[in-house]
Amino acid sequence: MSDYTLETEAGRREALRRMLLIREFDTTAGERFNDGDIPGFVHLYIGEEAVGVGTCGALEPEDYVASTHRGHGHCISKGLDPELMMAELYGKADGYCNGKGGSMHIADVEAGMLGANGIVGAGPPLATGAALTIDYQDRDQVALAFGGDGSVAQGQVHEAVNLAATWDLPAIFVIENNQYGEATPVEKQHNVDNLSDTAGAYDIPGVTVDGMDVTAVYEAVSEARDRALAGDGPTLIEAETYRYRGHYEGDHEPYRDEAEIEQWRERDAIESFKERLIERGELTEAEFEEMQAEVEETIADAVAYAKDADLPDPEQAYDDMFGEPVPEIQQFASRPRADGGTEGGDPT
Amino acid sequence: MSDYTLETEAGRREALRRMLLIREFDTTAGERFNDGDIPGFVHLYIGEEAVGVGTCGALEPEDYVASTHRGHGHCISKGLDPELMMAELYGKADGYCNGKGGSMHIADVEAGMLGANGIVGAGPPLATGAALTIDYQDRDQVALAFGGDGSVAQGQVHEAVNLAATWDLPAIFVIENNQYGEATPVEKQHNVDNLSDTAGAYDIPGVTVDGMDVTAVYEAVSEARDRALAGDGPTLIEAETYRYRGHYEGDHEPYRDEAEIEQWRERDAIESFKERLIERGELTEAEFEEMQAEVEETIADAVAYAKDADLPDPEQAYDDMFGEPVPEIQQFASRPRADGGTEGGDPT
Amino acid sequence: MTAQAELEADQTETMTVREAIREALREEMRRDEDVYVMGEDVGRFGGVLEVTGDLFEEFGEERVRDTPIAEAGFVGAATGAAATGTRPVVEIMFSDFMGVSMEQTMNQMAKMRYMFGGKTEMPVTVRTTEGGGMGAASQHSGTVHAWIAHFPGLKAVAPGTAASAKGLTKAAIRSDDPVFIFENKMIYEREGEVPTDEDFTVPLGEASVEREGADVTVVATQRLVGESLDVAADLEGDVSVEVIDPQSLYPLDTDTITDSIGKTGRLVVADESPLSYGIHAEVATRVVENAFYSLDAPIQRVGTPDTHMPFSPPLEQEVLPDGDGVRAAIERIT
Amino acid sequence: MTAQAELEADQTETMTVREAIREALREEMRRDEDVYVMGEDVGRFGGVLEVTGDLFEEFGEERVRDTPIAEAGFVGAATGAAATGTRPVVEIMFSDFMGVSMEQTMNQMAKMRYMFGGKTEMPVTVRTTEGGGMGAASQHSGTVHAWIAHFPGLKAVAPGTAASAKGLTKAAIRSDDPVFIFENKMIYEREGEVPTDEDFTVPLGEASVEREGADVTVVATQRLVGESLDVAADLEGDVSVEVIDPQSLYPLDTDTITDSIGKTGRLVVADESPLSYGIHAEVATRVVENAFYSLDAPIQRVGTPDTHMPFSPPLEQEVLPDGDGVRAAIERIT
Ligand SMILES: Cc1ncc(C[n+]2csc(CCOP(=O)(O)OP(=O)(O)O)c2C)c(N)n1
Ligand SMILES: Cc1ncc(C[n+]2csc(CCOP(=O)(O)OP(=O)(O)O)c2C)c(N)n1
Ligand SMILES: [Mg+2]
Ligand SMILES: [Mg+2]
Repeated sequence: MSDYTLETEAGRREALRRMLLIREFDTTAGERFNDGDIPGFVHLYIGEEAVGVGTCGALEPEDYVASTHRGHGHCISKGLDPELMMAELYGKADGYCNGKGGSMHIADVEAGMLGANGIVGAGPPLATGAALTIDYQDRDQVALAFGGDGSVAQGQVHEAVNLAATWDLPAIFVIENNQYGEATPVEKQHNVDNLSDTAGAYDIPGVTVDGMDVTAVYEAVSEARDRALAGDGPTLIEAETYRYRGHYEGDHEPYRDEAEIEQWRERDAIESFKERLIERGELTEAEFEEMQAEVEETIADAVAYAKDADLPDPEQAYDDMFGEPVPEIQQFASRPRADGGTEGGDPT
Repeated sequence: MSDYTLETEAGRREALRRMLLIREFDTTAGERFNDGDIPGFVHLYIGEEAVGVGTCGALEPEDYVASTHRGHGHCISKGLDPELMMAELYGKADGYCNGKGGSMHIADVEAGMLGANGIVGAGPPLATGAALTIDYQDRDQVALAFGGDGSVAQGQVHEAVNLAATWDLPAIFVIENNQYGEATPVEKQHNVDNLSDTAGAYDIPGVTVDGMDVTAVYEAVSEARDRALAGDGPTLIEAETYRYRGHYEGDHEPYRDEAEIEQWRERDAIESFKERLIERGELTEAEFEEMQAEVEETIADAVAYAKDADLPDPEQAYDDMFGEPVPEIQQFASRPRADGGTEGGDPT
Repeated sequence: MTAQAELEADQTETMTVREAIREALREEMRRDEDVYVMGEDVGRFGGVLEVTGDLFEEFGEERVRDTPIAEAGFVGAATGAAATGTRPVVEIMFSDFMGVSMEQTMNQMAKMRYMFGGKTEMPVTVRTTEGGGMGAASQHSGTVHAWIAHFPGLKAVAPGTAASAKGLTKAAIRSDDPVFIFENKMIYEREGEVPTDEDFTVPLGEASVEREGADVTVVATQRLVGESLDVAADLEGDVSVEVIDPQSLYPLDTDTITDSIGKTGRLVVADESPLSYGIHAEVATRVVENAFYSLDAPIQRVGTPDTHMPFSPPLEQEVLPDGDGVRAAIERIT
Repeated sequence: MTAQAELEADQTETMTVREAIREALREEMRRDEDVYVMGEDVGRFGGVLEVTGDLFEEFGEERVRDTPIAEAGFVGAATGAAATGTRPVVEIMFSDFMGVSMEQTMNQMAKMRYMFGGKTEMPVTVRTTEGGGMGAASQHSGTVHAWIAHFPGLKAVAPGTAASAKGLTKAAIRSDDPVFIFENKMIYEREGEVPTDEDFTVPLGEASVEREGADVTVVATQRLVGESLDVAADLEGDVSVEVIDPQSLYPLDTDTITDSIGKTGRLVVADESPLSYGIHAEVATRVVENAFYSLDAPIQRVGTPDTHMPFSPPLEQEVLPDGDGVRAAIERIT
C-alpha cells in the first residue's frame, strides 16, 4: 500500500499536507538561497505541487521515480525526509548525497528515488532501465519518469519511450507542462497542441490532464500503473501546470507578465483541493491552519537541522567515485594537507 | 526544372532508366565486392529503386538530399555520375571523395548531395540544417533526408524533425521502410503500425506510400515539396519497400526466408513500372531491352574506369582535415617516406 | 615596437570577458550577414550566463535564434547549415550537455570535410561554458575540452583573458573549420584590455606569453591564467615565473612553449581538466619530445584529481585547481 | 612458480579473442542470473562482428536482447537497470556510435554514484569495437578510448590478447563500476592461450609484461601488442625489447611501466588513438613524473597522426600505426 492514496479520507489529507510541505519547503529554500545560505542553483516547484503529489499518491513505495532538475516536489511526494533534503541543499555531510549532489541531484535509490537530474530528458532512459530490471526480475513494481515540457524535444526521451513501448515495460512517463522551458514558451519548442499527442508515435495511451488538480493526476497515474502492471506497457501523461517562480531563483522573467501568473494562481492546486476537502466535510479551516502550522514547523526544523549539520571534510571529495577505488584518486585522498588542502591536483 | 519528372513521358522513361541504372550499379558493386575488388562494406539498394527515383524525380537539381549508408540509389537518383561513384567504391583518387569516403560517404555538396552517411539517423539533422540555410537565405529550395525504418528509433531524428516542424522549415523526411534494420524486423524496433504515425508527434502530415510504386512516391514527395516551398513546413513520408539482398554483402540472413523475398519480388518496382509504361504505349519491349543494354554498358564502363583509375598517393591521407592545415598533421605529410610511409605516427 | 604597432596597441578598451565575447559576436554579425547565433534562450532572454545579452535587440530572432532543448538537433542542424552556405555560431549552455550532441560533433561536423575528400567547408563555431566554482555540482561544472582537443577534425580554443576571448571568438567565426570555444564561467567578469580594431583576431594555434620569466614556465589555461599571473606577481623577486596561455588547445603552439622551456628548464601545466589523459599530459609530452635535454626538473601537473565536481563548497574547493596549487607546484621545483 | 600455480597455468585452451570474449560472457551469464547482454542484433543474428555468436541459443531473447537502433536509449536504460539491481552488458556495435549515447555515459553512468554520495552501484559493462584496417572508413574505424579513459567515473580496458580479452571481460562484468571494453576489430581472429579456470580474471588496473627485455620498453595496446611482440622477436639479438600491455587504460598501472623504464631507460608508446591528447601522452607523462631520471632517450609515440581513418587502402595503411612504426621508433632510440 502507498503511504497515501486519494481514495481514502486520510490519504487525501496526507496529499494536501504533502502539497503544503512542498510549497513550504520550496518557499523556504528560495529564501535561504536568496540569503546566500544555499549555494549553487535552485529550481522551485511552487505551483506544480499537484503533479508530484497526485503522481506519487498513485504509486507504491517500492516503485521507482526518476526526477528532474526541479525535483524537490518529487522527492517530498515520494516520501523523502525534508531534513535530509534541506541538509543536502546546504551541502552538509549528512544530506541525502553527503553534500556531493545538492538540489539538482537528491537521490535515495533504496527509497525508489533515482535522483533529481541536471540533464533535461535524462530521467526517461533511467526509468526505462528500472522498468527493465523490474521486468527482468519479474518484480511487481513500476518505474516512472518525470520530465518537463522542454524535455519532450530531447532525443533520449524519444528513444526511452520507444524502447519501453516496444518492450511493453512497466513504465510511466509524466510530462509536467508548466508552459515554459526556461524562458521559451512551449509553442516555440514543439509543434503539437498537446504534448500527449507524442504518445501516438509509440502507439501508447497519451492523456492530458489538469495538473492543477491533484485528483486528476492521481487518477491518470493510477490507471497507467494498472496498465503497466498488467503487462500492457507504458503510458504518457501530460499534466498542465505552471511554476509561480522564475525558472531558477534569480530569473528576471522577461518572458511573461504578472497577469499570466495571476491567472494560474487562481487555479491554485492547494487552494482548490483544500476547498474541495472542506466542501466534502473532510477538513475544517481550523484543521487546515493546524496542518499549515505543522508543516511550517517541519520545514523550520529542517532548516535548523541543515544549518547545524556539519560540512563534509575536504577529503570526502575523493570518496564514492568508484566501488573499487583507483590509485589515481587515492593518492590525493591520502596526501598531507597542511596547506588547507585546496591546492588542486598533482600526482607526483 | 528537374532533369526528370514523372509528369512527362520522357521523364517517366528517364525514371525507369535510373531505376535500371541503380539495379545494375548495385548488382555489379555486389559482384565486385564479392570478388574482393571493392574494399570495406557495401549496402545495396536493390529492390528499393522506386523510392530513390520517385523521390528525386520530384526534386529540383538545387534541392539538397541527405542520404544513408544505403546511398548508391539516392546518388544515382540525384544524378551523380556512376563512374565517379564506382571509382569511389574502388577507393580511387578521382572518386567523389578522392577515395577517402568509399561507399558509405559518397557526397557531392555542389550537386546537392550532402552525403551517404554511416550513422543511422544522421541525415535528418543535416537536412534540417540545409533547410535552415535555405530559409535564412530566402532561397527557393528544399532539403530532404532519407532514413531507414531503423532510424526512426534514433533520438537525433526526433530532434531534427521537431526542429524543422517547429520552425516551419522547407524539409522533407522520407523513411524507407524496408522491413528490417539489419536483422531486426520493424515490429521489434517500433510499437506503431505505420512509421508515418510518428508525424503526429510533430503535427506535420505523415503518409505511408507504396515504395514499390515509383509514381506513388513521386506524388507524395511532390506534394511535400509544394508544401515546404509554400512555407508550410515539413512532411514525413514512409515508403514501404524491401531489400532483395542482405543488409550488407556477406549477411547470412537467418532472419527471413526465400518465400518472403519472393513475395516482394512479385511487386518488383522496375518490372511493374515497365509494364505500366508498355501498357500506356510509352515503351516497347524492344526499347526496354535497348535501355537495359545501355545501362549495362554504362556500368561496365564505370567499372572499367574505376579499375583503371589511380589509387591516391599515401600523402593524400593528410589532406582535407582542415581548411587551414595544422602543424600536428603537416609534420606527417612532409616527412620522408623511404620506408613506404606506413610506419604510423611519430611527431618528434 | 614600431610606431604604428604602438599606436594600435594603444587602441584598446577595458572590458570583461563576457563583454569581449559579446562584442566579437556583434562585430562578426555586422561584418557578415551569414553569421548567426543559436542556442537555448540566447535571444530575448540574453543567455543564461548573459553572454549574448542584447544581441537580440540589434539582430532579431532570425539571427539570435532560440532553440528547443535539443542539442543533437541544433548542433546537427548547424553542421548541415554550415555545409550549405551559412556560418552558425551555436551556444551549448553548459559543456556537460555536449554529450547530447556528441554524435553530430564527432561523426558529422568533424568528419564531413575529410570523408568527402574536401568537398565541403565546415564554418561552424560552438561556444560553451566550463568549470567548477559556483556550486553547480557535477552535471554543470565539467571541463571537457580535452575531448575536443583530442578528436581529429575539430579545433579547440579556451580563452584566459578578455583580449583572447574576443580575438579567439572572431578567429573562430572567420574560420572555415569547426572551432569549439571553451569559456570558463568563473572569469566572465574578469576585466582586461581589448584591442578595438575590428580586424583584431587571435590566430588559431598561437600561444601568448602573458608574462616573461626566467626560472619556471607555467602553461595555464582559462581561469588559471589569471590565478597564475597573480602567483607570479606574488613570487616576484623570489622566483621569476613565465606564464603562457596556449589560447588554442588544438592546434597547440608547441614552439612557444618549448622555447620557453629552453629558457627556464622547468614546467608546470595548470588546467582544470581531470588530470589523467588531460591537457597537461599533451603539453608535457610535447615538451619532453622537443626540449628533452632542456628540462631540469620533473614536470608538474595541476588539475582536477580525476573526480567530478562535487556540490558542497569545501568539497568543490578541495578538487578545484587554483593559484595555491600552482604556487605549490612552482615551489616543488624551484 | 609453485607446483599449484604451474598446474593452473597449464590449464589453458587455445582460442581466438572473439571466442575468449564470448566464453567470458557465457561463464558470467551462467554464474549470475542478473547478467544479461543487449545491443543491436546481438541475438539470433549473433552480432555483426559475431562476438555474441550462439549465446542466444543458450540464454534466449530475454538475456541476449536485441535492441532498436537507439544507443542513447539502451545505454541509458542499462544505466537505470544497473542502478536498480541487474548487471547489463551492452554492446555498442562500433565505438564511433558512442557519441549517440555520450550524454547517458558522461552524466548518468559516470556520475550517479558520486553525485549520490555513494548511494548507488553501477555494475554496467559496455563492449564496443574500435580501429581501422578493414576499409570501413571514418565512421566505422575510430579509436576513441582516450575519451573514456579521461572521463572521471568510468573504467576503460583494451585487451591485446585472447587471455586478457577473457580476463578483462569477466573482471568488468563482476565489477560494481562502469567498465568500457574496447575491442580492436582486427584481432578477433588472433589466437592465444586462455586459462580455463572459471574464476580467472584480469584485475582492472594491472598491466601485463608480455615479453621481458632490457633495452627498450614498448607499451602497446590492442592490435599493437601482437605487432610489437612480432617486432621484438624479430629484433632479438639486436635489441632486447620489453613489451607491456597495460590492459587497463583507466586505472593505469603506472608501477609496472615505470619499473620497466627503470630497467630499460627507453620508452615507445604504441596505441591507435590519434596522437594529440591520446593515450601516449598520459603514459609518457607518468613515466616522466615517476622515472624522470631513468629516461635515457626521448620518448617515442606511435599512433594515428590526428586524421580520421580514410577509406582507400593505401591511405588507410598510411595513417594506421603498425609494427613498422614500432620498429622505426625503437630504432630511433636504440
Ligand atoms: C540537455 C540539457 N540541455 C539544457 C539544459 C539547461 N536547462 C536546464 S532546465 C532547462 C529548461 C527545462 O524546461 P522543462 O523541461 O520544461 O522543465 P521546467 O524547468 O519547466 O520544469 C534547460 C534548458 C539542461 N539542463 N540539459
Ligand atoms: C547510430 C548507429 N547505430 C548503429 C549502426 C549500425 N547499423 C548500420 S545500418 C543499420 C541498420 C539500419 O536499418 P535501417 O535504418 O532500417 O536502414 P536499412 O539498412 O534497412 O536501409 C545499423 C544498425 C549505425 N550505422 N549507426
Ligand atoms: Mg517547463
Ligand atoms: Mg530498414
